[in-house]
Amino acid sequence: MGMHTEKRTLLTVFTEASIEQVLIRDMDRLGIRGYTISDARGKGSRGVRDASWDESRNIRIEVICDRPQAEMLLGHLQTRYYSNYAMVAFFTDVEVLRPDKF
Amino acid sequence: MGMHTEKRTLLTVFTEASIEQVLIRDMDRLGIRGYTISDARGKGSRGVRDASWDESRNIRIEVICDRPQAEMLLGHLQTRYYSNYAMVAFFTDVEVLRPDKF
Amino acid sequence: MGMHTEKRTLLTVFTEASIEQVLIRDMDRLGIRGYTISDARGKGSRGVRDASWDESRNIRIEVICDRPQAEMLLGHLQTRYYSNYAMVAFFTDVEVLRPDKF
Amino acid sequence: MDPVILFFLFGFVAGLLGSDLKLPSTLYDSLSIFLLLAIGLKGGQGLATQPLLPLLPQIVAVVVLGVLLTLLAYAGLRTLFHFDRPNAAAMASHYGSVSVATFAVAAAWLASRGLDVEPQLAVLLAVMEIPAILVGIVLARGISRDTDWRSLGHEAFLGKGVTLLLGGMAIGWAGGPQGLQPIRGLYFDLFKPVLGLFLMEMGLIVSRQVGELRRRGFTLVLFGLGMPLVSACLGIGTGLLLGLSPGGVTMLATLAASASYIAVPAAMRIAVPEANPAISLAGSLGVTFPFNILLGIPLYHWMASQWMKS
Amino acid sequence: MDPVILFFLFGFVAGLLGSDLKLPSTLYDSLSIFLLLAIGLKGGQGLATQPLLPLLPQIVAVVVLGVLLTLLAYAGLRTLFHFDRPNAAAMASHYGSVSVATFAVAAAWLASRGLDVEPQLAVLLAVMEIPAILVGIVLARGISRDTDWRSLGHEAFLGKGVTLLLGGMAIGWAGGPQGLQPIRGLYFDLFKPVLGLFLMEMGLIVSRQVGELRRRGFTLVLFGLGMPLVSACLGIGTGLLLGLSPGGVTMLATLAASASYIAVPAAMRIAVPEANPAISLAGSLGVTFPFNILLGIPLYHWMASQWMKS
Amino acid sequence: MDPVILFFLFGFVAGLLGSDLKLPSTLYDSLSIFLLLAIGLKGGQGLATQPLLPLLPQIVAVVVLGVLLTLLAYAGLRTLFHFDRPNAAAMASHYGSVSVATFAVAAAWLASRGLDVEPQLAVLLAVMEIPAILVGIVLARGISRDTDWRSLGHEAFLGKGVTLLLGGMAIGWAGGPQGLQPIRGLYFDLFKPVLGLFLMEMGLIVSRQVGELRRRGFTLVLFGLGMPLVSACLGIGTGLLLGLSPGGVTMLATLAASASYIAVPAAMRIAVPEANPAISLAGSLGVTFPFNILLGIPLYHWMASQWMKS
Ligand SMILES: Nc1ncnc2c1ncn2[C@@H]1O[C@H](COP(=O)(O)O)[C@@H](O)[C@H]1O
Ligand SMILES: Nc1ncnc2c1ncn2[C@@H]1O[C@H](COP(=O)(O)O)[C@@H](O)[C@H]1O
Ligand SMILES: Nc1ncnc2c1ncn2[C@@H]1O[C@H](COP(=O)(O)O)[C@@H](O)[C@H]1O
Ligand code: NA
Ligand code: NA
Ligand code: NA
Repeated sequence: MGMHTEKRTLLTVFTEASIEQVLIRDMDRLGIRGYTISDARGKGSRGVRDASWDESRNIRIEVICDRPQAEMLLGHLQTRYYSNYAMVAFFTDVEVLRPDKF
Repeated sequence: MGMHTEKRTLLTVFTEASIEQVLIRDMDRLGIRGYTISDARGKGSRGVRDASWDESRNIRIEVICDRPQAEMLLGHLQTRYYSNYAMVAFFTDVEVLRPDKF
Repeated sequence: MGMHTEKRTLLTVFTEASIEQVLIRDMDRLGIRGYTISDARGKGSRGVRDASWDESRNIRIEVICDRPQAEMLLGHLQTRYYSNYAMVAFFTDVEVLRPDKF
Repeated sequence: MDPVILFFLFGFVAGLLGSDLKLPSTLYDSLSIFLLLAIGLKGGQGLATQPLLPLLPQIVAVVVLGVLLTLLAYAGLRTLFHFDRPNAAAMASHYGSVSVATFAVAAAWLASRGLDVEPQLAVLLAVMEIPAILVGIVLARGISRDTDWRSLGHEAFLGKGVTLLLGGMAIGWAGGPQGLQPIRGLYFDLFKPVLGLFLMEMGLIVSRQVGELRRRGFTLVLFGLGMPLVSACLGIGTGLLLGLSPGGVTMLATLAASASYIAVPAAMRIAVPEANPAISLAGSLGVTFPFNILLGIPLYHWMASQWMKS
Repeated sequence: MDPVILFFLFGFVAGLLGSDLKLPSTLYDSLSIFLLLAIGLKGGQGLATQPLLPLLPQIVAVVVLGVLLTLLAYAGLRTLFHFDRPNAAAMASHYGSVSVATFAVAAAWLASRGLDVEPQLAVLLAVMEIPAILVGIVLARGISRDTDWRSLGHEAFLGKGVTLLLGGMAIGWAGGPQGLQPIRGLYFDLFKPVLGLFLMEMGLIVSRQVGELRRRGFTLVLFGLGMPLVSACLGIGTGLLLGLSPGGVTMLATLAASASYIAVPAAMRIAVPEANPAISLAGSLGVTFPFNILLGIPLYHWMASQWMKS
Repeated sequence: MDPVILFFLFGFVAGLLGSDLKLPSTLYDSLSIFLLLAIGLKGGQGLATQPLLPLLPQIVAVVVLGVLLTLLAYAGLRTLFHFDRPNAAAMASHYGSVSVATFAVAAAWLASRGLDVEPQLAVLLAVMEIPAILVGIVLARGISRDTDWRSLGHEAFLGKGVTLLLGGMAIGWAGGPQGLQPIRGLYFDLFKPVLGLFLMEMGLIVSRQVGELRRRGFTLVLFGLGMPLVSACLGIGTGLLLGLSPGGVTMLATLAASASYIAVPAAMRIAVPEANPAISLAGSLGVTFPFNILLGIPLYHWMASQWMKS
């Protein structure tokens, strides 16, 4: 039968490093309880971002939460940032062990 | 019809960088054949970990294996590390091409 | 009812940093419109790659696209690189908001 | 030619040829921390030997100068170059602010010619980073309710650059020439070779602007060459008004003519998201920075001398 | 005031004001590698000019001192401050061990006053890093079966800090003052300015401890100030017993009074997971480190002189 | 023993003992950028004082030498050591090319003995990096259609190492000894201590090759010791033919004897994927590099002197 797990949604965002602090403040304000950030580079519709200097650095943000909260956060990103920043976001279904944390 | 792939489980762990070596030794001992580690920062129930110095660095560990092994590894992490370290873990379903590797 | 999203495939590749430029050129040639790359280290059938110097650095490449394109790219990697390079790849199902981008 | 300029040219050519050469981004960050600290220390140790009060009117004067330059650039971009409002505001903000690397090259240029510069120019450098940012934001969006002034103020006053300049100055001032003796070996004696390494990376970065320049070429080149000339004149005027030495006037002209490429882009990206950062950077980095360090500084010095004679 | 202390204060104030200033973590690592190597080289070149045998009793003495300090701190934390067992053990381990940055500041302070320090103090620094870690673990968990002694021994003896100190010493000893001549320019002449940069980052890190301090304030401040005073006395006693010079006694007192914030936290995080690392760091970094470099060192020197006179 | 060699030995021993010591990879990158630039600058400033034309035959000679060494190594590996084609080609490519770290150690060794080296040796160092790569690829796969010559040429001519050497040389040549005066303090005076730090990391890297060596031991050790001896003889011959000074001949012998461990591995990994990179690195890093810096250089110098006398 296996371990008891529960489903949650993982929201992953690839975007510009220049707005890291702004997005952290947004997440805090929106009641997001946890997130993980790491450095990245890449290419998309806004061209190559090769992390060769501050202006072209990307980050990856990952947030595990329930589906409604994930949609709320993504909705916020969509209205505020999608049109002006290099940004890509997607949902993945994941299983967590301690559902009360997320 | 597409490529022939098989299902496996991806176990992702966000935790403190200070126990990287310990966890690697554990995985080796438990017969985990492969893993990938990268650097991260974040926030969770144990507060902000912004990677500004050694004590506040996070890592992400990813292990692809079959479900029983993933549950065994997560079980081990849960009993040994969950209560004393900043740690979050989750499963994702993935498809691999060379199932004998995992 | 929730947000309107569409299904896409996320192809994740763990491989040697030494072929980053080569793979980028391949992806450009194969018509991949976007990708994200980050640094990693790890262990697999080709031994420990601990990023202690250039020769032992890994990268993670992530590409979101439709399933046929993901299979095409993975097929290319398989024929060209699987036998000679440290490389692991897998598919994950993800949901995206702006399907025309991928 | 000064070796630090040769480093810049080398980086630029290597970049154009598509070399793999690339400074680790951490090294670039470290070098810029070093240069900012060293400039601050040098300025601060100078200030230690003179009264601070006369500084006040000079600070007010360069704040006014910074505001003026930003407004002027904005007006020019809107009327002569037909930029839209956000892009004009963002670009104007770059040109109203200053470039630390340009300051460093000018300092090296003047020093190698034995021309003294008043120590407070380092203070004025730090001060001039700020007003253009605030003016640029107001130009872009008026004074609206949802501007996050707190975080902008933070960005402007507590950004890495301003902090290091002011901190270095405080240390230099508290220590004085005597107290800094044991640390001269790094912060003063190695300033120039470190600047060379830094400019090598600047050359690489500038070379990456060439693509963007080719796309919008004429406009950017015209503005990127014309604006610093206008600014330098205003800078010389201000310098004469403040009674600075020839070195000081040249330095103030250079500051006025220089365009930011670190603090302002970061602030504008957040405050004026509709502006395309590639445009302002292509102008400030791709045209104005190389122009200033290769031709501008000697030119401004010559202009300053002419005016001071007459 | 020594400029390196000014760097520390600058970093601390910048941190408190919430500046964006931040050294790249790689730069911080690189600076600490440099300082450890330089301290080792300096000590080693000194040892090259004297017999090594008399070192043995000194090493034994400081091992005993380290064990004693750890036990003392543990007893105090348990009885006077009512810490639970793991937190008392972890904290005690920090205070029984030593801080390399404090050693470096003391070395600079003594050097600028023309006070010589026996070269073997660098050996004693390396030696004193270790016993407190092992004692701390035993205090936390008794001698149990599942302690991973191998990896702890590894952590203690082959950690980065001890390796670099001992390696530097070996190089310095093998090369001797003559052989090191061609590398003095970096490792000796630039020691102080590099230490300044390092202390700037230390100031930033210390400023981040203030939140934790406010939460547990009184206890931590009391222990963080009281313990070093006690330790310094024992250090002075040991120094006199070993017949060290005034500089040497001051240095040993400073070592005893200093608390680890690199090697010990890393080892304790693994060996005593139940202990909250925020508490020990707030004490050792937030209280004891600034106290030692600002007031402690001159105080210990004064105490040592008084005792040596009598 | 030269302190830079002591740094190497220290890193090697620390690695063997399994110490946690590890230079941040960015620091390693930064040090290697510095060393390449400094070597280039030094060579370039020397070239500034002499005509450039006589360089041409020397360049041709070392290209021929590089091609010859690669073919020789390939033939030996195929016939005597029964390597398969891709591994023989990749390995031969390493030994036909050169090692910058070995060059730097030889430069320090010769300088400390007051032996002058012709400045163009730095040019020859840059030139010799390249032909072996191209020959190695042709050996591995013949001249096939799907070789991506463009990207290989790019890798060979515009790789980081060659760019920095040539760039440094251009700056040094344009500036001349006079012009470089203000930047000597970093690039010349601190060359040796920085080289020490770099060699410490090299020691750590070499220690990691020991496992591989144990696995394939005898073959690799034999080839890794034998090949440089053969190469050194050819290098000495070429040096005498070109009429170089004793220092120059020793240096050319050292270059010939040295094996690449940066540029070539990167190029071979892409161009000859079937070759196992662990094998070539164990040979070039695990055997030849330590042999050359510990024993080879003095030996080649002695051989050169003997030949020059006769
Ligand atoms: N199809 C894709 N797959 C993976 N990452 C992508 C993709 N498209 C864009 N990205 C990442 O998202 C960033 C912003 O994308 P864009 O807004 O399209 O320029 C890029 O710099 C990439 O890092
Ligand atoms: N909801 C979340 N989503 C993504 N990452 C998280 C989340 N919660 C915690 N983390 C990561 O896991 C680390 C440890 O979490 P915690 O044990 O809750 O402090 C944090 O520092 C984050 O990097
Ligand atoms: N089972 C696994 N789970 C996660 N990552 C893996 C796994 N196996 C291999 N890897 C990663 O893929 C790289 C290449 O694998 P390999 O080709 O098996 O040596 C390794 O260095 C790891 O970073
Ligand atoms: Na300006
Ligand atoms: Na202590
Ligand atoms: Na060779």
